[in-house]
Amino acid sequence: MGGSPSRRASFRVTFTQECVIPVEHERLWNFLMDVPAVGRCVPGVQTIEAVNGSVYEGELKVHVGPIRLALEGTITVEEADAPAGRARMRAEANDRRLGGGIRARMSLTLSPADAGTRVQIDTDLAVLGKIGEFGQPVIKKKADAILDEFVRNVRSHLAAVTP
Amino acid sequence: MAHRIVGQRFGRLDGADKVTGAARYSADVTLPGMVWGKALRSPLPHARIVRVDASRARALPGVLAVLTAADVPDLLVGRRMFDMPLLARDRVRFVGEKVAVVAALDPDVAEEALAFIEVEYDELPAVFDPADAIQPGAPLVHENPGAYHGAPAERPHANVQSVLRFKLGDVDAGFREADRVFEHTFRTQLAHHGYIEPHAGVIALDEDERVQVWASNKMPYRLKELLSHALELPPARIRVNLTPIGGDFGGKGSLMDLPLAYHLARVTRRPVKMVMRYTEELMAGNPRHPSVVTMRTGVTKDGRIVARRATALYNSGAYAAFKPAPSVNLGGTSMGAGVYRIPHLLLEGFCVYTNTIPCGHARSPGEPQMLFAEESHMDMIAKELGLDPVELRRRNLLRDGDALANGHHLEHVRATETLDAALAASDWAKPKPRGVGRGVAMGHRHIGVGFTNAQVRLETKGTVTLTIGLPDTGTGAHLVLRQVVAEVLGLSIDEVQIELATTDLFETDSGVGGSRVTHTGGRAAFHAAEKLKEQIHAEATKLGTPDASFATIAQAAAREGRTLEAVHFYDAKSHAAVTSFTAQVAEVAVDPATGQVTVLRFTTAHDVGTIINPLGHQGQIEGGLIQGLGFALMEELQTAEGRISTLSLGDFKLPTIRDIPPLTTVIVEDAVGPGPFRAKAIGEGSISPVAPAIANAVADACGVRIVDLPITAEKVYFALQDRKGRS
Amino acid sequence: MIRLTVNGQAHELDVPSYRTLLDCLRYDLGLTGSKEGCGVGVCGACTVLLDGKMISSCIALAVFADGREVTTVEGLAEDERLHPVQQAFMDAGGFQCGICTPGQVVAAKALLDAIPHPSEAEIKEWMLGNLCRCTGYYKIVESIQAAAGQARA
Amino acid sequence: MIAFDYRAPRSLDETLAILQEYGDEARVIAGGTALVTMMRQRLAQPACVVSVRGVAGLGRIEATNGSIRIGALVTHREAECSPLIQERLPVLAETFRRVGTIRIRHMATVGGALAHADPNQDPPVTLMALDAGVEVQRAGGGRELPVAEFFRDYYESALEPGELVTAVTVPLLPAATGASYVKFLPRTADDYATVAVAATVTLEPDGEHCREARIALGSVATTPLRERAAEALLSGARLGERLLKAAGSAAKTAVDPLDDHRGSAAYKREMTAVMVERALTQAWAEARRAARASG
Repeated sequence: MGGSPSRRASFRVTFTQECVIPVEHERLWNFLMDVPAVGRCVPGVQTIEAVNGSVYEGELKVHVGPIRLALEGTITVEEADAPAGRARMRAEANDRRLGGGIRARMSLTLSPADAGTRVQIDTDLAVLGKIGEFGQPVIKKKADAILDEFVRNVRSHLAAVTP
Repeated sequence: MAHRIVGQRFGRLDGADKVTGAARYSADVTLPGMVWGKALRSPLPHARIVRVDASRARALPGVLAVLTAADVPDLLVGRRMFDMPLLARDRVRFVGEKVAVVAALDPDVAEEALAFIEVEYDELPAVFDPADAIQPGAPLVHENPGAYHGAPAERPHANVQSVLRFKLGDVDAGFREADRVFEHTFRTQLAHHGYIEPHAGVIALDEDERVQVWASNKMPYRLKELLSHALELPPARIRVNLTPIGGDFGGKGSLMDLPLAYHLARVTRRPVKMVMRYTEELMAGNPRHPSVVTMRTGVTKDGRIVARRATALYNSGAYAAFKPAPSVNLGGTSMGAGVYRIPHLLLEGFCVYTNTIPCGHARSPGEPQMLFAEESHMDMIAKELGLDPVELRRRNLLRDGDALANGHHLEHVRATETLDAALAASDWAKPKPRGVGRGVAMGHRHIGVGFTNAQVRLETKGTVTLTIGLPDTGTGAHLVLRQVVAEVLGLSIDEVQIELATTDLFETDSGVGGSRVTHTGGRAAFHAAEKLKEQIHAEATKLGTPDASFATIAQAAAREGRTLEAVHFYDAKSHAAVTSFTAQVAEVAVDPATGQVTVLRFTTAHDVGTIINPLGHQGQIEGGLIQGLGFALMEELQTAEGRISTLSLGDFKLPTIRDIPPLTTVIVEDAVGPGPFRAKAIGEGSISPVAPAIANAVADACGVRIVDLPITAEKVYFALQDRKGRS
Repeated sequence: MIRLTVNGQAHELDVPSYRTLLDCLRYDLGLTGSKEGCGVGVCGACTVLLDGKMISSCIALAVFADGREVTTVEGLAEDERLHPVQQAFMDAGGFQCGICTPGQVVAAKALLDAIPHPSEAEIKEWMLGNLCRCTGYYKIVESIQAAAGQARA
Repeated sequence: MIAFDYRAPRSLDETLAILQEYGDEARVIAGGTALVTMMRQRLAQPACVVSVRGVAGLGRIEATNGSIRIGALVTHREAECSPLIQERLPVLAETFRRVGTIRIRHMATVGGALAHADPNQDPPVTLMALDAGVEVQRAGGGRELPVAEFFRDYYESALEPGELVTAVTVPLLPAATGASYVKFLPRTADDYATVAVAATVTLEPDGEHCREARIALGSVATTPLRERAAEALLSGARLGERLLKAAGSAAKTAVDPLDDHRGSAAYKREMTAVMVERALTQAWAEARRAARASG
């Protein structure tokens, strides 16, 4: 039977990003749980503020050529298991002008590595409504790029504050 | 019998309005004060609606009304099984389901307003694949579908809408008689009809509070009934005005947005127009069901089929509402038997609920799916048996007196003649170059049944007006009916005019669909014309001038205040004992470097009755065939997790004028149909065997068997690579 | 305020910036012959001639046509006499449902204006952008060939 | 669509002034096929749309020393039918002919196709293989950059807010050079390419060795790509079927296609190899013909 494994364009994008940050587990964990600080490592984030202990509100702007997204929404920390180094978050954001938005589930896993701590970020992103209807391949590529830059920013941020 | 008018090649005499742009389709109807309706659709496949806040949308300048489920009656609609709310109430069940509707002064403002409606959803587990949906513990799309009005009784799982079963003999015993048993599984894709006119409707409340309807709907009388239920109004308060329909192919028989247009009209006190964007058509029209078909066949050593079991799982999507058949299933399931005499047969079709787009009827519903499986399976069996695929078919073709899967015994069977005609015209036996293959496939299609009223009236100028409640979906049916009346009354075609009745005139009519119009409309017109002819004779006799002109006769009657007219109600309840066979041969080239399939030539042979208009008849064959070609090679609504991503005709590709192969048509005339002058049907005859003919030709050309449609270059390429890897 | 000449008749109109040429023709001027199918310039049901050249009016802004000449399907027939292309589409079965036909006949007219006796390949290249779901195109090719013959005669 | 300011300047200076005033909020419209489609889909919602259609002086096709200069407002159809382009750069005329449908080619402009930066467009691929330059103007100045450096990302070019593409300059082919454009369309004749390749091959005087080859790819990444690794394989080498095949294989490792309705990334990668080989084969045959004609 014919057909290649990933023939179809998906609305759901899953990524896994992995890197080793040269800091010990606890410092990295504490940094990563400071959602506003981490949020500022995401390119295009305009604002991010705590609503309560586990819910944050913010705005993200993304440009793809003439397409301008202004995504307003929330990030909810659903699980934060410090000893295990495992956290789960949910992000939901909408663009009111375009009609549509994104939903993402992210899970963070820290594990020991030779030169510091290994971070694995698994993201499951769904693009909905008008944005999802037309800009699919574009948005997908963009999300990948944003996540790449985010990991770079986290690294350089931690490198900068590492003594 | 020689005819004067029947059998003559008439151009589209009724088409001046269509070539000048004067024809008013539903979307062209414009009324004073009219406003525009637009729907907000769910972005999620399955979710609880937590909250809807339309206040910001309502406050926008130019917005006249925003309705949510709270503002419309809590009732369910459907064509046969009533399971669909007017607007999603507590939960959404597919991406594209309507959640709210806006009326505004212009369509752009209405669309703008949609972005201001806030809906909070709580996502629920969803199921997208019919095989997953019928597992124990699968998420339920509806809690208790058996309770819906029109729901069939048999329900092996709560996610099963309906089961359709055809049985002959004893299938288990049959398999025991077999020397060899073969089983293969096939898949067909989700595909939109591709009509160029999106669903459109205008609703206005007139001064008598009657609901005036203009809609792209091919069954005006059924529409009136369905609207009466949906709007909770007596039928007499509803009038459907017939408009031309910009392509149907099975897709234009539902209520679609009309109840919402009505509620917007009721609230705004203005006529409301709702026209779907093509994106909405592709996201939430009522496309052809995707299928997974498993074929199992028992054969004797000498290539006789003794038993067959075919099981189809149809992904019906979130609602059954779009299916019109009493079975709430697809009649094409019966095509699991193909064109063969099979003594022991069990064919089953399961329509399954999933959180995807609700599917409906499309040109020969279920048949392209079933025949792709069945006719590919035949070639695969022939290959295994070392038999020529034509020879395997010949040994099993239906003959006079054989029963179809539905138990009907056939007369005037022309299966072998039709096959022979296709083979001869396609140069089947001629040698072919490397990389070129030929494939054959066959099918048959019934002549539809239903009921139609026709009224004929003699005008004082001596012409005749035929009044009918059937819209013309583009098939040229109105011209056929004029030909029938002209033939009976000895008039020229120009002396017969057609007039479209609103739904006020007749009691009922089964409308367009299922290859019935030439038969039912034709017979109604034929008998009405016969009655009028008698009246005219009687009138002439009364006048004492048997050869008086029609004008003289009509004028004489008019002087006495009488009009000569006749009505006939024709009602065909069961199918005639004849069918129409099709045999097709595809000749293709496969590019081994890319997998690209090029159809070099195509031959289609049809066993037909009396042809009333050869031009229109040929047009049906050609149009259906190219739809079959698109289905075979390219058309696919690609989905992932219930979301369709091919949301424009830039991505969901239909064949263009440069994608059509050289075509040879062969007509095998037989002249024993139940239609007027022994006509049969043709509208659904050419579409279904195209895909298996091409699949069989691809296998012949390069040795790879594609079992899932469409046959894309990519699938053929990777299949070729797999084969290379294995050898 | 924009000025449009449509089928030889001058109009002055006040339209919002976002109005497409197609919506302007259909709703501001009542010329509903041109249809909206796909809405993204693919299907050709909205084909009109702008300064003699065929375009997709569904993806053209009305303001964009300011000061220009538009020909729609309503402008092809002269008085009561159908354009040869229109007559040929009727005679040769070049349409069924008719929804794509206004675009087809406008495109075919432009073709015969540019190439009075087109080859089959030229017809198919020119008409590539006009989708038809009813006819399978065979009779459209025949219609245009017939119209070209008629023009020759 | 939602309301926006609409401006229709008549001169280049006026246009540039408006673009400077609105900056990022302005979108230039020439033919409108791309922008209006995006606006109708509500994906693009610019505050100001500047129609440059009436701007004088941007619609010319002219021969300059050793190249053809095509004004930004020249439509695809005009470029396709231009006797100058047909005669001097037939591959470019052919490329424009392969764009969508005649209706779209009547509307879409040469400048617009570049500024839109859609990696699925045809003309940028051939312009890249022909080493064309893009002329860009802004209030108070201008610049020219190679097409190969013009595209940055999906729908994103090197254009800064306030800048306008005014022309593209395409060098004529050197002696003994052939060029080709191959558009792989496995679905319908009016589709975007699954893979597109433009190639040039310049032969040494011996007629057998390749002096220079240029390869550009479309629909296989977020931008059109110049495929230099495969070019390097050919440069200086004696041409033959196996070498062209090797160049195709080299190209397929360089691409990063998206899964979409025209094929999976895996399939597009495979087809890159096939189409590069086919484009080079054609260009080589053309080059031999050109060498024979001039020699």
